[in-house]
Amino acid sequence: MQTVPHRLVTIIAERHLRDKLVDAVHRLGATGHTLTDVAGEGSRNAGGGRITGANIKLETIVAPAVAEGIAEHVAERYFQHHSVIVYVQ
Amino acid sequence: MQTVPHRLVTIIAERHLRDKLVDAVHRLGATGHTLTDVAGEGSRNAGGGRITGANIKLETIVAPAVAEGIAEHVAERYFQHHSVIVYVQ
Amino acid sequence: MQTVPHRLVTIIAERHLRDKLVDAVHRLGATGHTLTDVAGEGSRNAGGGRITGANIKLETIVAPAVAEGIAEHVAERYFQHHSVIVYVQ
Amino acid sequence: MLDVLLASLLSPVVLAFVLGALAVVVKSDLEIPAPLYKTLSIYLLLAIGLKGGVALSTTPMAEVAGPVGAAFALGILTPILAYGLLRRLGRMDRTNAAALAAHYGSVSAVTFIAAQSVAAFAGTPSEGFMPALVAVLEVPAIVVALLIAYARGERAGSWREALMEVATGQSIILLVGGMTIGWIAGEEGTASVSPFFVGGFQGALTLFLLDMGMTAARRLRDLRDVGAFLIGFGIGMPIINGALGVWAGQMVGLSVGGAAVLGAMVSSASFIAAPAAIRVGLPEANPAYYLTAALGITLPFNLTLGIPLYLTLAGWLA
Amino acid sequence: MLDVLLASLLSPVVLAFVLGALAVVVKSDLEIPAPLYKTLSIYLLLAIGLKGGVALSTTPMAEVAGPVGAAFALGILTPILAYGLLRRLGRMDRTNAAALAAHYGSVSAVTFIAAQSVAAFAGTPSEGFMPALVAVLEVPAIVVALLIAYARGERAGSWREALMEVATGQSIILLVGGMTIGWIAGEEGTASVSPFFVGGFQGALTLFLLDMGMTAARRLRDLRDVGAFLIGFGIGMPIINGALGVWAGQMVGLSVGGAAVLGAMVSSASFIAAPAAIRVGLPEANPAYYLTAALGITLPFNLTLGIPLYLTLAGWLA
Amino acid sequence: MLDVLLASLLSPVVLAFVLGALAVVVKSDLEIPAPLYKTLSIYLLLAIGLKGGVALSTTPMAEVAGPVGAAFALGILTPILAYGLLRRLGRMDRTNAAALAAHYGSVSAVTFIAAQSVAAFAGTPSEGFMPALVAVLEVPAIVVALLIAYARGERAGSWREALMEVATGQSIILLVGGMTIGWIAGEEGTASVSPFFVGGFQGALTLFLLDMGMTAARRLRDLRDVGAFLIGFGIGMPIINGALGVWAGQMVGLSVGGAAVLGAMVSSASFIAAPAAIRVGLPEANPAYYLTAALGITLPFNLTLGIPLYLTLAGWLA
Ligand SMILES: Nc1ncnc2c1ncn2[C@@H]1O[C@H](COP(=O)(O)O)[C@@H](O)[C@H]1O
Ligand SMILES: Nc1ncnc2c1ncn2[C@@H]1O[C@H](COP(=O)(O)O)[C@@H](O)[C@H]1O
Ligand SMILES: Nc1ncnc2c1ncn2[C@@H]1O[C@H](COP(=O)(O)O)[C@@H](O)[C@H]1O
Ligand code: NA
Ligand code: NA
Ligand code: NA
Repeated sequence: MQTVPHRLVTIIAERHLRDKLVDAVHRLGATGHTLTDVAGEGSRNAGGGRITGANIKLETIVAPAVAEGIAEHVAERYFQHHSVIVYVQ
Repeated sequence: MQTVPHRLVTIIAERHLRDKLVDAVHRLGATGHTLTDVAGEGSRNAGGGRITGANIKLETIVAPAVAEGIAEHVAERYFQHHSVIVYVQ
Repeated sequence: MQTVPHRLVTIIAERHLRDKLVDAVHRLGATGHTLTDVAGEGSRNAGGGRITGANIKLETIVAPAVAEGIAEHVAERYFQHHSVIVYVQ
Repeated sequence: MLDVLLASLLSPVVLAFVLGALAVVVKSDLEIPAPLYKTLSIYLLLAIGLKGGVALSTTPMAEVAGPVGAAFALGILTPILAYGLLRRLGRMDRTNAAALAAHYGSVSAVTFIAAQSVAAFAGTPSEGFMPALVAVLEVPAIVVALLIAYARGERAGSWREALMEVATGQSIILLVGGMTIGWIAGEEGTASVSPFFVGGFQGALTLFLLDMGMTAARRLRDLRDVGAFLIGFGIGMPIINGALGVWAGQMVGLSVGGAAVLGAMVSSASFIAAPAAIRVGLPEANPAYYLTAALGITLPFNLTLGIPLYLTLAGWLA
Repeated sequence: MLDVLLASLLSPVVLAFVLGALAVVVKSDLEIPAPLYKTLSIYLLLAIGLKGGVALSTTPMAEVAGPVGAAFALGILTPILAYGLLRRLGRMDRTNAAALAAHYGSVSAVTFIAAQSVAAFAGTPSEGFMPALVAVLEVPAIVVALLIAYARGERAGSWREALMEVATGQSIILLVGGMTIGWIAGEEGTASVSPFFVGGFQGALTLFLLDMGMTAARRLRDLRDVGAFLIGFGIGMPIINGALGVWAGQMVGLSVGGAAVLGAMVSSASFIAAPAAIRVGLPEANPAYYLTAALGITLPFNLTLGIPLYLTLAGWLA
Repeated sequence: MLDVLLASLLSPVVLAFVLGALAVVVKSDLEIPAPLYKTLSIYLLLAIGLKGGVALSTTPMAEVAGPVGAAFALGILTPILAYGLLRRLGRMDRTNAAALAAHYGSVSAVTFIAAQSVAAFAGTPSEGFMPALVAVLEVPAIVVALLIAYARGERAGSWREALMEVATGQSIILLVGGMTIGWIAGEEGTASVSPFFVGGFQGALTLFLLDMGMTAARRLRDLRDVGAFLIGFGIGMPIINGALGVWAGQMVGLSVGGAAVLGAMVSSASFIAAPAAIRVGLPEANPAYYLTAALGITLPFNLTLGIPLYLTLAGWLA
């Protein structure tokens, strides 16, 4: 896992996007992922807090190219209307 | 979010500091934050575990200058007497 | 905490390894750690999900040398048969 | 009126709601763990489903047909009415008007349960099969609202997904599932589980309303974001819908309690099924509007003044 | 047969299991929070422990000795039997064969509880001290399976740790602990807690089985990974073990209900104690095999067809 | 003495506490999910509040005035006493002495509940309005201790915030809130929720004490950090305060059970309200001292030997 260079991609999103995002990252080349229940506030705050199930944090360690792809996909598909952020480390 | 350079500031603290810290990071320029329930041990262990509500992890993605400010504020205000750590990535 | 260079070591593992891993990182030089309950999928998926208690994320901020030691220990001791990943930032 | 109002306001469930709101106002560190909130909503939905199913198993279909028809009709009518008001009077854009219409056309299970227990508390219990009406009332309004929205140009969300979301949402699964179990197992089959699902019900509801009070009070803080009109809508719409519901209930021969509870159901704004569906079907709609209106305005109004009002109305019409 | 089958299939607990499975099949957003799952398993284990302990406190040891002996013997025999079948017929490698043997030799508390309540539901309640047999049946099989595995070459895991894991696992602690408390406090001493632990039991079980249904259905998706033989094993092994259990139950003088419940216990595959021990003792074994077989195949089979089958068998042999 | 001791030690709640401690000692993987712990504490506080409120609604104020006065006086006296002992005999620094004084002057709801149920279990039930005394006893000691600390030089924390923390803390909100609800709704108003809050109470308490046993045992590991004096203090202080409480209880005309329960309350060390307030008001105090003493020493002592002792004392004085 440590040998080749890898990137950690972190996505924080409304809970109801969870399964879609998990499918997407695997489709885009991830071999695994880790999910954490989180709460948060942002510029949109589309999430209704616990009523709509707070947020989830999706982390996946992938090759740089894959990271690119995931970040782009999330940005295109979700930034406009959904409470989502993504960052690559 | 990805365009300008940003820093990820992570604060781990006793639960009862949560609201104060959230207010502080927003006052110091954060536009959002993410909270996670965590447990932990450190040099002080001021937390009484579940009795006093374990710890919280507060993550915020901010401009480098803001990150500086937050780290300093936390260090000054809380390091001496509270169970808190902060790191910037 | 910010003064000397430090590394953030993150270990994600099956829950039943938690205490062993916590002991190990402290034995190898960590002065503290933070635990988070997570769920996930990987190449092995040895975890039986909630039945066997999902996964835990163990984070510890340590000196570079210590980080090395922890990563090696985990790789040697657990990679072959357990659901574990480790990465250093 | 007054005695009903008191009977309602002084019932433990409503007092718990007030206590929760107070806890937020005084910035208490009281926190209802999220898993407890989820557990209580699963329990309450399953419990009313079971009760409803047992009742259905002993009720002649003829008796249920009328109320079911009325609920269905109201589920079609009220979202159209709401949409019209929001567009004409509120000058609200189509997307947000449709989103709000979905919420106010659908039903809030909590309000239903509270109404049911207040009605019983006030000595006019409602029919046992009422939970069936919740299931009937929940879906149509959301479909209608989405139809209205999608009939008007491009949409960011997915229409099909949104319907799946409602149809397979936890409230439908637990309500309909619970009803089926109760209907199959019947009175004696469910006897062994009734200490848990019947005996514990009012107490669990008290805890749940404590949490709802906290959520509502937090939402109240967003009031400034939603504007005066939406505040008026959040109080006026339930009164109109509630009156419609009570009247319809009388028409189809429900008891005083039954008509009042139907009124409360119709007046209530969904904040579980509808938001879930709207996030998927109309993600461009602003949740600050529908969540604040449904949780911050209409829910508190119904729990405190609305339910007694519908009970009184039902009494007069009877 | 049929009436027992119906009595079982139409009991709320089994229907809840089916509902949970359906929720997964239709991709519902229904989710049982993990802490609720943990809470229910703690509650159920402690509750059956308490009940068993109270029963033991009023049962002459002589009456219990036979069943305990039978359970112990079956705990030694069945893992050997399972290992043989898996090696000979299934051509499975030693490690995974031993791992599966541990699971099928040990017991699933849920299956026991469901069998107990179905037996009562069918009018043939089982002996009060049955929970003691769960504790007796849980450990030996795991020890035997580990012995078999460790007798054959190097192992990645730790044998001692694995035994500690079983001995101090939450199911043993809560079962034996609960029994001790029940035994010490006795009938009247536990009277004050029985509304909670006895009254609420069947309802809590219903919620728990709703969750188990979801887990089982999710596991079913992995069926392709495990192959046809394991599927057959997951159904055939419980039938064999169940028959053994019923027969042994009769031999040692258990009632019809008691023999059937013992059959269900022996037939069941552990998915709490055994997996925990095997992850420690045989980490190289593939969990996809034992978890899918135990949760995805044997648990659903037992809850739907198995338990009625053992009840019928017990009826015939009686 | 002995029979009371047995009655206490053999009650399910105390046995559950011991079981929890044992689970930690044998390193069991048993874990009480944190949300369950929170849920149980919310439930228990609200439940005793409700019970107390209902009792108050039917008790002449005159009868309550004496005990309330006594509790208040003891809430002022005991922290001063504790501070003195810690400074003089223990040579402890001001900050930590004040922090401990706050904890030992305030009250532990769990100890109160356990004492109440042991007293009932021993055939000498306490007065129904006792929960009111918990609320009265909780706050003053913390205020007094903070006064002492702030009277002596600069402080890192905030005095006002600390008071807000106590006044709006979850224990006060739920206790006082529950009492108000119970007092308003009265006997019949709360009848519908009593299966949940009264029927389930002892069982929920059993689960809670299982968890407290685990927490206490984990704390015990820190004993070496706190030194011999604090261990002595953790046992001696409750005995002194307990005796004071029993004696005062007798003076103001409480029943044997009531005086014993008041003794247990006064003897107990707070580990919810006080730590929360002290973290805010005296962050420089070392939690290892007050948490270990309150949870690791005084709680186990009171639950096992203390409560029977106070019951016996009350018996003698009567
Ligand atoms: N600047 C930020 N730092 C950390 N987390 C953030 C930030 N902005 C947004 N988030 C997280 O992303 C979620 C969605 O953000 P938004 O779409 O801006 O509402 C929020 O609920 C937070 O959990
Ligand atoms: N070296 C570390 N690595 C990771 N987390 C830490 C570390 N030190 C402290 N923490 C976290 O920060 C909290 C407060 O630390 P402390 O103030 O040292 O007690 C602990 O409870 C841990 O959750
Ligand atoms: N590529 C990855 N990115 C993020 N988390 C991962 C990844 N691979 C594995 N994990 C996490 O590590 C755990 C064990 O992985 P594995 O040993 O591959 O089953 C999984 O359950 C995930 O939580
Ligand atoms: Na409505
Ligand atoms: Na078995
Ligand atoms: Na005290």
